[in-house]
Formats: sequence, structure tokens, C-alpha cells
Amino acid sequence: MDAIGLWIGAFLTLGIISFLYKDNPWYKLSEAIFVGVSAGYWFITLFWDSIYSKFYIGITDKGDYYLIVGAILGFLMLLRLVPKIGWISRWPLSFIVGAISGFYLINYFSSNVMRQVANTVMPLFSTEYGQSLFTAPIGTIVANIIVAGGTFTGLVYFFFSKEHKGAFGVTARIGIWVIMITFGATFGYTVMSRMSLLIGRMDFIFGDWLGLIK
Amino acid sequence: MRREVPLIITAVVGIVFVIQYFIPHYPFNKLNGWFSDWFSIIGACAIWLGALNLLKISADKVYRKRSGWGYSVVIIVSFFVMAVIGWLGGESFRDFGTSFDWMYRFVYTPLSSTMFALLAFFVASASYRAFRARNLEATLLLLAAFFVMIGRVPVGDAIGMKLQLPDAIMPSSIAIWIMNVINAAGQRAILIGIALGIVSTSLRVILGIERAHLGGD
Amino acid sequence: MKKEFLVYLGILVLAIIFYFVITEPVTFSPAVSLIIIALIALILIFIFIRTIQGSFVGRRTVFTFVAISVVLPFFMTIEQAIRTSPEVQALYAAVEELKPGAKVLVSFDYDPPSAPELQPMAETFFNLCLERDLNVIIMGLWPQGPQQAELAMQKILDEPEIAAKNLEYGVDYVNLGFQVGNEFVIQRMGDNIASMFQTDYYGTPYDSLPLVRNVRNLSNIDFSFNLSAGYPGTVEWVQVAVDRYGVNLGAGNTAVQAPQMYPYLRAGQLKGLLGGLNGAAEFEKIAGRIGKGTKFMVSQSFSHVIVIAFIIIGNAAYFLGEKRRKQKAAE
Amino acid sequence: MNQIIKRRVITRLSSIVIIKILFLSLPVVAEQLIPTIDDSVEAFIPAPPAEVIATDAVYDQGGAVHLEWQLSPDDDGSAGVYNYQICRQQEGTDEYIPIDSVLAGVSSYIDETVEPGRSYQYIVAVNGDCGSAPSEASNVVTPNIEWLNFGLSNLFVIGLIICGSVIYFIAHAKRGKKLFIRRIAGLEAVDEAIGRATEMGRPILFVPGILDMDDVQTIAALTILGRVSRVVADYDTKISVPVSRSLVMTAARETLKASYMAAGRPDAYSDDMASYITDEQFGYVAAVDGKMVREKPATCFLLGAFFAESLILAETGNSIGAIQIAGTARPAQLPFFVAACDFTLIGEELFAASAYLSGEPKQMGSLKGQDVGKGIAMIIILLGVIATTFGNAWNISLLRRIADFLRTLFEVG
Repeated sequence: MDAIGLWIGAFLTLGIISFLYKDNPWYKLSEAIFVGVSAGYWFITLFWDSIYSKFYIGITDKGDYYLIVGAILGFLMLLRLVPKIGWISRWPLSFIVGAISGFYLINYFSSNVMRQVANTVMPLFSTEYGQSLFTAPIGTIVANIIVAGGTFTGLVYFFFSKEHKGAFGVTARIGIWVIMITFGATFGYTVMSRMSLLIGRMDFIFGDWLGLIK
Repeated sequence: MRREVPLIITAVVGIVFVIQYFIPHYPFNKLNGWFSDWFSIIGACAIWLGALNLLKISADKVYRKRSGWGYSVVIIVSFFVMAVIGWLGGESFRDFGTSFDWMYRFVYTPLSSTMFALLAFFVASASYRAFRARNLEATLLLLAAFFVMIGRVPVGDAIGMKLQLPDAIMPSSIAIWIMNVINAAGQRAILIGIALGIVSTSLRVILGIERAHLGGD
Repeated sequence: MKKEFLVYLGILVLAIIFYFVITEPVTFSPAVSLIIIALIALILIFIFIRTIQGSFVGRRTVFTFVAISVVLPFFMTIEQAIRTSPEVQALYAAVEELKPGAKVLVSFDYDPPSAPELQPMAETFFNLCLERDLNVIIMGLWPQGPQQAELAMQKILDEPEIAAKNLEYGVDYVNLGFQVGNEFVIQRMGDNIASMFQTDYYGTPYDSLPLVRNVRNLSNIDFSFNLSAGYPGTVEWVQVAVDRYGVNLGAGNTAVQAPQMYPYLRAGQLKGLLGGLNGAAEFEKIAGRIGKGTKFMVSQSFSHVIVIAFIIIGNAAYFLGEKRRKQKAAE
Repeated sequence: MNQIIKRRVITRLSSIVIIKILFLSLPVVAEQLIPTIDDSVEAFIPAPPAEVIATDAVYDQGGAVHLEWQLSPDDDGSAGVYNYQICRQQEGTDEYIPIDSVLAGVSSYIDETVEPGRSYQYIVAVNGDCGSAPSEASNVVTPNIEWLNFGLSNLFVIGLIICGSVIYFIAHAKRGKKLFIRRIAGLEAVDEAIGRATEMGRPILFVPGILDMDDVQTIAALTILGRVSRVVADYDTKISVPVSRSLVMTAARETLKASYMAAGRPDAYSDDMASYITDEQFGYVAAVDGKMVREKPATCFLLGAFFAESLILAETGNSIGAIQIAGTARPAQLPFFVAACDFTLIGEELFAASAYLSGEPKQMGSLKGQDVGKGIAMIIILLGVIATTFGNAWNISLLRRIADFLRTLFEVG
């Protein structure tokens, strides 16, 4: 059974890779299998995990009656299938949108705005109270200045209601430089792990399947 | 009715979810947990809509014999194969050794990891095309990517040792420095900006200024 | 349409030949490997010249080179200088310090997509433990972790010097399987491991496994190693197992995640760290074993060099093209 | 009375210990152990922990009691002492019930199983190899739940200022005051990109990210879809919105329908414009990639929450020569969009997009309000850094106090 599985796995792997050359029937077939299988996978997984384990077991075994609210909202959602009263599905939708807006508003505010600002407030030149200027190692001083200054100029770049001209414009420009370096670094940083993914697939083809490598 | 009720629901629920952050008392302390449970139940109901839509579109293609209808048959068949196997498997449908697990290991996993692995090719083609020193911004992007890339493989340090560079400017040290210092600053500015954007967007939604997603009359 | 199916047929024939006819692993001798590398370099120089002359290469050429740079090193016998970093040495030293019979807990917190990076680490770690007669207790906080552990363990048990030891399941190593609950599992294990793992991966009750019968909680574990690709993972092990229960912890991480662990390493909360394929290769080197990490690392370096080469080619083309454009404008 | 309780606790605890040992050990080992227990039970019982203090946790989530005690003098890291058993007596009962245990060396515990308004008393017993010793009973504690967490009042005030300024500028703009908003290149290009698709007679592809409606980026993407589809409806161009979540499909349909109605062309709308493919990240990408190369859209919008697939989509879109406008608030994916797309909305710009595209004054007002938030953050960073740096260097208490104040002002929880 596993040998058949290997052949199927290899067939599908090569089918997806063939897309790099161009769209072709092999890719189309692999894509169709992928869409069907994964939609079926999520369909049944959500059924067992959410409807059965969470809702049914939650109500019958654990007495978590608050779950009924979710079931009612879910049911209202399904009313879309009835064209005449389909508009009722906007209620659960607006419930979700409202809850998410409120939730994100306060959470992002506290963790991203407040905390990041607090973290940026730091001494630049020394590490302990009472030490005179420039007692920290030179590397740390440079790093501190770049972190504080970079954050500041980056924020200037995002200003919408002021034209980027004059001193403000220069600061915003430095801001965009910092952001560009950030992007370059993030890009270069991910190249390695992307390559290992391909290495893994090729190992599957040439090692696990064809047995050409040890 | 059709317009006002959703707006009121959004506003009230939104405000409640902001306030719950400050109230440690029941039931407000439970709201977050409840909502994520509710959401997963709503999602599990809604996937019926999605799945039926997928099947309907595919069936339609087959019925009208539109080009590529054969692939639509494949979609329908593989959907049902996976769903039925999962259904028959009962509660423990994805245990090791079940047919659902077999499908997962030999069909689902190869497909998704290969699609993921295509990134290796696209990373290469994107950097070939985009990393050109057209202007100062692009040059900074290019240089940062270059140094981090070099610094993350042994080849980089091997070259560094050949050139007898001091430890502080070894490619790997430069890469770590860029990541920890400049990257940290840039990320922080982006994060603060994003959070303020979210605050403002959420407020517009709660106040009902932004209501496209709730449809027309 | 017809042409495509001919190509498919060709691929099928090749696959059958490779699968059924060539049954032995293929390796190129060092000389052949060097010739291949030289050829690739020559072609790159050729492309470079062509690009300067103004004819750009397409995406497909780039794709071909990426594929070549990843696949060919699998068959090559070339050695790459690998410098072992202090965090890898520290992990090795920590394992080396353990006395035979010490209990090592290995948590597999990843799934197949991260396997290329983490599986080689798992294999080397198992090899090291079993070679030194340490007892290995496997568990997973990710549903598919224990399965990955089985694969790695099976591979190591088949290696001649380990097979010669005739190790027994339940006595020398045990797989407790997966448990839901993320960091709460670790927290409960701090007090009582059996309460989280009533049975092992195969359904045997905890108490009837001789190896773990006397392992009450995390304080009975001599060393813990965690292979992590995200949440829950190393961060949670550090915060709960190390900070609250004082476990000695080492970790293997994906390349993307590893840099976030350096603060823990500096604070001594982590005894050692393997980051990405690089870490796996270094660990193999220090353990004196050539495994997939070392092999894959050659592919990794090659593909990086190819990407960088293409960036250089692209830039050369851009600058020379610019010059030509300016010349034209001047004329 | 107290002594009776203590004795009861001791018998209870030692029986627990014996049972535990019996169950967890080899029968052979257990047999060997039992006589040792009998022989040495008097000799090696560790000294009890002392000074058990119970306090009600402040600003907690529904009742918790914080316990602290002094470790048993025998608990010095050597073997022999293995944990502390925590026992609780509830008001109205006369029995101490074991509720949990913590490892040796731990001297605090948070009991989160209390009910607010009731009174409790605790005993902490140390368990050694051969017996256990309970402490004196703790003070009586009655946990309360507060209705407001005053520990977060700084968050509340600053939040109020920033939200207040957003609302203020919205109202301000409504009254017709003109506001300047700088141009955002990616958004200026939207009209042109739609126009191009119309001219070429090719469709427009809109991908609203791969997360569900429980991410605010998806909501932001749909609000942009609202603006885009309004223009698309006017031009009578084809638009296609493949999605990877069923709820997003529903919301996208509502959005599209509303836009077509607003454009006065409800007849041109069809449900097929937004279709669900699959929840699986890469299955979705495989299908969208296929769609791209087969339908060859002239313009691709990739807006919302993206993960690794960002570059797969952007590169495929690039290979078919589409104009691509992308945007996400996930910093890890932004570089790939910047590298492979024509225009990229960076983080905050994604959230500003719908307001910007609407051109309505009140929407623009909210952007100005956002800037106030940024201004506050910048001022605090500037002041705080200067104050700590110099306060640190010359030990000036005023500056240090300012710096500490600013830091505590922005510290949460």
C-alpha cells in the first residue's frame, strides 16, 4: 500500500512542478485532485472538530450551553440557501465583523502601539543609571541609535496628512530607507528555508521514491 | 430593517468587545474564549455554503460540457472520496493507519508541500528580476538581501575566513546585525503603523462609516 | 496536445527505469563532481556574457538552474568546510555529559513540511543518544510529531552499530505519542507525566512500560530536546519546562525561527541550539556522522550561490543596458 | 479542633503518598518500599512549611487566590522532599480537601478554582519520601471579582485620546473642512489598472487574502473590494474574486452586490463573481495560479492577509504580464510583494486604502485621526529617549522621573 502511495505522491509532486514550465493537463489534473481532496478534508474535519467535538459533545457532555449562540448564528448563516430570506445571514456576518473590529482595536492597540512605544524608550549611550555618557560598548550605542531613530523615521514615512517636503520629507525618506533594508533582510533571510523545502521534495523524488540516493 | 439591524449589531457587539478588555468580571472575561468557539461553529456551518458552491460550479461545468469539464469531474469525485472516508471513519477518522490518514500522507501532503516548495523557484526568479540597483531604495533592498543571504550559509563565512576578516564583520555577524538592529527598527515602525491603521479601520466599521461588506438593500 | 503526452510517456519510462532497473544509489566520483561544477560555472559565465550583450534569460532558465543546484549535489561526493558554532558545540557537550541510562525526553513539535530541516537533527540526536546508551522518551505536541519520530527512530535502529545493540522498545526507548493542550501539557508533565500520557503511541499503558514506570515528572528527566517549527515549541518549553521546572533543555529549530531563540541561549535557558539545515549539518559534523543534514547543506549552499549569481547577472545587465541607453540618447 | 483537622490531613496525605507509590512503581520495588516506609516514617518526615499567606488576586479574571509560604527547611534541593500538597477548606465545611500540588522548591500557588464571595482557608503540606508534614492553617481569605480593571487605566486614557481624535477628525471633515492627504502611489494606480483591463477586454482578479472573517485584514480587503467593484461596475469589466473561506465568499458577494446596486447595475451582478475554492492554503493557491494562467487577467489585486503563498501568486501574476497591486499587514510577506508587484501597500496603507479610495471627507478624516496617534507615539519616543539617555548619564532625577513616567504610561498589564 505504501509503495502505491509513493507512486501517487510522486505523480502528484511532478504534476505540480510541471506548472513551472507551463500550464498543462498533468498540472490541471493535480490541481483538480488537490482542490477536491483538500475541500473534502476541511469539510469533514470541521464537521468532526467543530460541530461534533466542540458543539455536540460540549452541549451533551460538558453542559457548555453558551455554544448554542454559535449554533444559532451558524444556522442563520445557512439561511442563505433560501433565497427569499437569505438576507438574514447578514446578522451573523455583522456580529462577526463587529466582534472582530472591537477585539482587534483594543488588542492591537495595547500590544502593538503601547508595548512597542514603551520598548523604544531606552537610554542610548549607557546601560546603567549614573554612568556617564558613552559608557556602553560602541556597538550597542550605534544599535540603540539606529533602533530608536529608525522607528521614529519609519513612523514619519507613514504620515498621511502632511506632505513629504522639506525636513519632514528628508526624515520620511530616511524612514523608507530603513523600511527597504528591513524588507531586503527579511527576503534574504527566508531564501534559505524556501530552498530547504525544495530540497525536501527532491529528496522525496530521488531518495524515497526512486531510491537513487542514500 | 435590512440595513439598520446589521449596523446596530456591528456597533453594539464591537463596543462590547472593546469594553470586555477592561472588565475582569463574568461574563466579560469569558467573551474571547466564547467568541472563538462560536466562530469555529459558524465556520463549520458556513463551509456547507462553500462546498455546495464548489460542487455547483463544477457540476455546472460538467453539465454544459465546458472546456476542461473532465477536471471538474475529478474535483467532485475527490471531494466525495475524502469526505466519505472521513465520515465513515467516525470520531477518530484521522488516526494513524486509517484510510483517511493514507490519503493525507500520500495525496494531501505531497501536493501541499510541493506547492510550498515552488517558492524556491519563485524566490530565485523574483530576486533575479527585482533586485536591481535602479535607485537608492532598490539598492538598499538589494544590499540587505545580499548580505543576509550570504551570511546564512557556511560559504559566506568560508569566504570571510579566506579574506581573514575579523569576527565582527564576518558575513554571518553582519547578517545577524542587520536582522537584529535595522530590521528591528523597521519592523517596529511598521507594526505601530499597522496597529493604528487597525484602530482607525475598526472604528470606521463600528461607527458604520465602512459598511460595504454588509451589502445593499 | 499529442506532444505533451509524448513527454509524459518519456517521464514515465525514465521513472520506471530509475525505479526498477537502477536499484543501487548513484554517486558521482569527486572528479566527475568537479567537472559538473565547472560546467555549470561555464554556462553561468556564458549566460552572463549573453546578458551583457542584451539578451536576457527567461524565468525557465532560472528555474532550471535552481533545480540543478538542488538536485545534483545529492549525488556528488564533495565536502564542504563546516564551522561548528558554539551553540551546536554546547548541545553536543550537554549530551556527552550524560551518563549511560540517563533519561532524555525528545519532543517532536513539527509536521512533514518542516521535515527537511528538522528530520536530520532528529536522526543524529537519536543516533547520539542510543550510541551512548541513553534512554530516549519521545513525545509530541504537534499531532504528526510522533509519526516523524517513528520514521527517524526506525532509520537509526537499522544502522548496523545501533542494530548490534539489540535495543528493546519500552526498555531503551519509548514513544508516548501526541497530546493536545500545547503548553498546558508541559505544565502538567511538570507534576505528573502519566496523567498526560496514559498510554504510549501504540496504546500500551504508561505503567507497564519499564522505561518510564519510575519517571514521575519532569524532575526525573535528565535532559530534554525539542524539535520545533512554531507554536507550540521551543518558546513554550523554555517558559514552562525550564523556567518553572528547571529542566535542561536543548532545541532544534527551523531556520526561520532560530534567531528568535538567541536571547534564551544567552540567558542560559537553552543549553544548545541547532538552527535550520546549517545547524543539522554542524551537529552531524561534531557527532562524526554524515547524514542528510550534511548532504542537504551542499544543495543549500549551491542554490544560494545560484540565486546570488543570478542577482549579479541581473544587475550587470541592468547597468550595461543603462549605459547603452544613455549612449543611444546621446547619439 | 485544629489538631483533629491536622491529623485527618496527615492520614489522608500519607495514604495518598502510599497509593501513588504503589501505582507508579514496579510491584517488586513497591514491595521493597513498603517496609521501609513503615520503618522510617518517624525518622525522616521533613519539617513543615511555615507562614502560609493567602491574598485575593487584584484585577483578576473571576476569582483567584494567591498563596505564598516559606519552604520547608528540609527543602534544600536535595532529594527526599518531592512536592507540596495544597489543601483548602471552604467556608461552611469542616474538611480540608487537597486541590493541587506543586514541585519542591516552589513557594507560591495561584488557586483559580475559588468562587467569588466565599471564604477560604489553606494548609500547605510538604511531602517527603517517607511522610508528610502540614503547615499551620493560613489566614481566611474572601476573593472578590472587581468590575473594572484599574490596572489598565493608562491604556484606557491613551486609547480614548487616539480614538477620540479619529472620531473628532471624522466629525470635523463632515462639516466640510478640507483635509490634506498625501498621495499613495498604489492607490492612485487603481483607476488606471481597472481602465487597462477594460481596454484589453480582460478580467480583473481580486484575492482578499487567505484568512477568514476573523482577521481585520480580510475586512479591510473587502472594504477595498467595495470601492474597486464600484468602478468595475461602471466600466462593465469582468471581476473574479476566488476565496479560500466560505464566510469570506458570503461577505464578498454582499460587497459586490452592494457596489453593483450603487452603480445602478444590479442586473450585471452574479453570485459567480465570488466563489469558494478550498480552505487549504496551497490548494487555493494551486487553483488561483491555474486561473491566472488560463484567464489571463489584466489586473490582479492581492490585498489582505497573506502567508508563504504571497510570492507564488505575485510571481505567477507577473509572468502573465498583469498589473499587480498588492498589500498586506504581515511584515514577513511585504518584501515579496515589493519585489514582484507593481505597487505595494505597506502595512498601514492597506488600512488607509478604502478611506483614500472613497474620497469621502469623513473617511479622510479618520486618516488624519490616525496621524494624531502616530504623532503621540513619536513625541513619546523622542521625549522618552532623550529623558532616559540624559537622566541616566547625569543621574538627573527629574529627567529620570519623566522617563519612568512615560514608560509606565505605555506599559500594559
